[in-house]
Amino acid sequence: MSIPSFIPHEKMSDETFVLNLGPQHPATHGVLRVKLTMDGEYIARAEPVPGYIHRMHEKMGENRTYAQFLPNTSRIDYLSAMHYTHAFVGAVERAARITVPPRAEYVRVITSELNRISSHLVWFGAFLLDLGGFTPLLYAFDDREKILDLLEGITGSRLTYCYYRFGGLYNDVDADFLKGTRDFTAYMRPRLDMYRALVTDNIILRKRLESIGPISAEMCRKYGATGPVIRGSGVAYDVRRIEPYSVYPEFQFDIPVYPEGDCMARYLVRMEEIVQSLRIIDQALDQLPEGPVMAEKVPRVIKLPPGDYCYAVEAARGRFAVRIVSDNKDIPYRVKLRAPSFSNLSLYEEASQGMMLPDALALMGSLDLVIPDIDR
Amino acid sequence: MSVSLEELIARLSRLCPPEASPASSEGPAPAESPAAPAVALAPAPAVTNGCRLVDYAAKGYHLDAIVPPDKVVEAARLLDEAGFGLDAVTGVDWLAQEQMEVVYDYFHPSASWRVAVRCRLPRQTPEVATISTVFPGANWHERETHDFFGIQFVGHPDLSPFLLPEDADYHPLRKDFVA
Amino acid sequence: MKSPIGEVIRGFMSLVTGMGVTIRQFFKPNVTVQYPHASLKMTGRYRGHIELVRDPATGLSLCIACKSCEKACPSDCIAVEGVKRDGEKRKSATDFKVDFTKCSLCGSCVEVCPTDALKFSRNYNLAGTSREAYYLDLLKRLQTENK
Amino acid sequence: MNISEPIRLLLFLAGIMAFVGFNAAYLVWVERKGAARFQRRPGPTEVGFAGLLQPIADALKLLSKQVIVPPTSDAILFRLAPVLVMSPALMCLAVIPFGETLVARNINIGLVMVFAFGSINVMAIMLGGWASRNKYAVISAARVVSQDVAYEIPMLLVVITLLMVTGTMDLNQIVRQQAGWFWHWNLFKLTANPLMPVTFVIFYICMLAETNRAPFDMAEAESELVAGAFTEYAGMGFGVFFMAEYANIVVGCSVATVLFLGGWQSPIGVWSGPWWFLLKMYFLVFSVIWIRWTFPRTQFYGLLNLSWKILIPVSLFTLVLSSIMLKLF
Repeated sequence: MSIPSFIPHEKMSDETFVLNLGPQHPATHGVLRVKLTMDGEYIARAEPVPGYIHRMHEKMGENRTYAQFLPNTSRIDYLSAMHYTHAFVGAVERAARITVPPRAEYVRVITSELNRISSHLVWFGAFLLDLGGFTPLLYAFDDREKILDLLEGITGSRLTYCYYRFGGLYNDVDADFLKGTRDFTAYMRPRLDMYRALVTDNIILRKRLESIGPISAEMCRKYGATGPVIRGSGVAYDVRRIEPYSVYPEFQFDIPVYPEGDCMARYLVRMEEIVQSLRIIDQALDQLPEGPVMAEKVPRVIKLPPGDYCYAVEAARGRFAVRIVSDNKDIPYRVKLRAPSFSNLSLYEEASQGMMLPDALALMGSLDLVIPDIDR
Repeated sequence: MSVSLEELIARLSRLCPPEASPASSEGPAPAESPAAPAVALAPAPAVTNGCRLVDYAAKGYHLDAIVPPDKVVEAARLLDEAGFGLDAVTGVDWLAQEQMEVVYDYFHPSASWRVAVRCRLPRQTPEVATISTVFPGANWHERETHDFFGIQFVGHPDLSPFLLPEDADYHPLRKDFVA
Repeated sequence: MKSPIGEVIRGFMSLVTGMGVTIRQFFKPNVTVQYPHASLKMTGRYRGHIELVRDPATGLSLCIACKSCEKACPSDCIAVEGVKRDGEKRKSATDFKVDFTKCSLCGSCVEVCPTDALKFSRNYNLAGTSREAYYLDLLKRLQTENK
Repeated sequence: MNISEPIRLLLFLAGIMAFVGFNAAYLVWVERKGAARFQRRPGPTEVGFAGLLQPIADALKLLSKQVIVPPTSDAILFRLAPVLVMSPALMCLAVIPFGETLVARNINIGLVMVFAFGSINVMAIMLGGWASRNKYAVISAARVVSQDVAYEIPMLLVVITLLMVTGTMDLNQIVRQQAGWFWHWNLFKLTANPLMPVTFVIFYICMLAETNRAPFDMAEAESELVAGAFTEYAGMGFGVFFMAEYANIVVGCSVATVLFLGGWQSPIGVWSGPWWFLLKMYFLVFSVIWIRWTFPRTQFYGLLNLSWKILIPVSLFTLVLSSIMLKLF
């Protein structure tokens, strides 16, 4: 007879108490509040209460021109700023029918994938921190720092890059960046082996993550959870494949899928995605064409034809979609930002029921939440 | 995909019988008219119910179904059976036309199909049935939409302010909202 | 393979492997830089707050007070005033103020500038005790730089 | 020596207090420096040479802070807990033989005394958590008690195994038995019990669990319970808990050194003395730090299952094996 890791709802006692996890709590990575109804250390109900850093980006979008809204997009999910800018820029390009020169598209892919790796590295460190392991965070930040240095070298910024422009890029990449990126992909692969020895194969971590927090593919679909969450549930849903954008069809890469649906599956998906991103970067560097990085005919003031336009990208946390409704003015009529963390967190209440507190926090960590992304 | 696309279009079309003019200019390819002069106060195309294929490369989704408000749940159930997942629920405030639009975005986890289901509500009494009975994930999206637009989702378990402060009684994404 | 004793031994070995990884790192050099004592080289494209470019010929600003930057700024933090002086073809700036408290360092102003009169400064270690310290008067900064 | 016994005892007690205080303060420094090295940072460098004055600066800061007693808490127990948490470490060290004659009070049941007092610090943490009347602290208090109960059993079973080998509870006697080269240590007495290294590993794991060190730091578990039982403590109240953690590590490592690693005996047969004791003990302390900065935290039920399903059966097995060996040879 061992102590159960899980108590079904029917077997809970009536003597519950309410525990406020957050808005300031080390495990919520920001200002997310989760109202927990607990039976001892088992969770009877977990009710996330977001909105503590709601900034109303969507209203800001209705008050400024397309170009002026561009910096906002990097600030929604600050860990994968490139992808968010890509989605907004893509939506405007789609509506205005701007063709982006190939070199710009390749550079977009390289920088997006670098950003994905850096985002996954932050998640890796922060997730281990949730599980009580400190040192991997520092190793991951060491690696991430190399990416940030590379991206700072071309964009001028370390986090909120705002590098893409309607029709191309802010500026061209230089030789230092290309060489640095090559060095980085060569450097990163042995580091992943080290992470495997230190973390992935570790018996404590495996015991903590395996068969903990199962999320079924059906649940992902009903809640709209995407990204590594749905891929950890056995569904090969990746926007880069299913709704190809930019020049992703040009590259060979696998979509890591693990059918178990537990925290370990989501962990392994992300670690494998780092490898695949490195693969894409290598291919893109090999194939990088010469040429301009800005489309020639981009109007100074962008006015989109009336109608609504969607553009979705695979951000580090899942599907990020922008829906622009235009009324033929130079400012959007409506900007809808579909944030992956929002949908990913929405299944938390159902998924965490009956779990123990540490496991529920492991589940929350495995969803890879960025709170500004939920609150927008 | 458990249902073929033609089947899906046929079923969705049954939910939204085209009203007055089925062969309106908006019908076949609404995206092909970027040069439409925007002189009218109401910039959006005139709304006619119906389910139509749109050009993905131009719009970013494949199927656009405009349904009457009472058919929203039915459409959700239909897409659920076809294996779609809920992407997002949001609103658009058409102030000039005195209407509120609710947009339901769906994605398919294994096929490259994006469906937008939308319905128009009168702006004075924006009420529509909740689809959180079909997609539990709609719960949060509808709460957010209620926050921002004041659209009432009938049957929704909890429409208290979500992203806005808990005592908020305003709806900031309405076009007549002044901070 | 799945015998419980084997599992315990394998688990124990995975712990020993992990400790081997960290002890190897223990004897490697530091990767951090002790900031106040040493600092990293700034990258060429670093986006600090904006600064007026000095015209090497005249020592004055290149700004023609066209207000493009003012219009492009998403945060509404630039205020430019200019006059057309006698004998000059173009306007020149008499007042160029940046409210750095609102600036989000997006760089739109530098991009739209038709005369390339704006540049990013390398100033990253900003600290101040009052809000007013960040209402920057760029023309005045240019003059002090000239001296 | 010609010093009378009471004065000698007082001197030793003062020495032990100084030793504990010094260790508690400087092990924090060692931990921070060690953690920094594992993470390839320099660690504290600013206060004094290589940050050596950092613990003093920290202590001054903590002392200058207000000791906040939450209004809803049980004020007496709340204040009592930090006092209680420190005392067992001092009591235990009184019987630990640092050298052949360097022991405050050599009693013939020293081992019993160590384990009797060793569990009190857990009670203190429980009291602190309970008296705080904070939900996180109460969860932590409940965790501490069940963790302690679970790990006390395999630890004592292992010690009984060892007692069968030594035949005495006199700690100095146990050390004397391990004289000579290092294969005379109890750790390597394979003729008495071939599973002796396993018993040491079990003892070590239990010691980690009893001192609430990572990967068994269920009581503090900062990413789950904020700071667990210490959540409501401010200023030196927290500081004492913090120091007690290190004092208890010193005690645990000392006991392990005495029982398994030959105490003050030299591993090469000559030059025995207290320096060997300190060397071995600090190596164990370092390994504790090393483990903390390598592994993630275990699950709470995983921790209990480890004890009840692996450690207790294995230690029972070693106990039986030991008694069979004793009977046969």
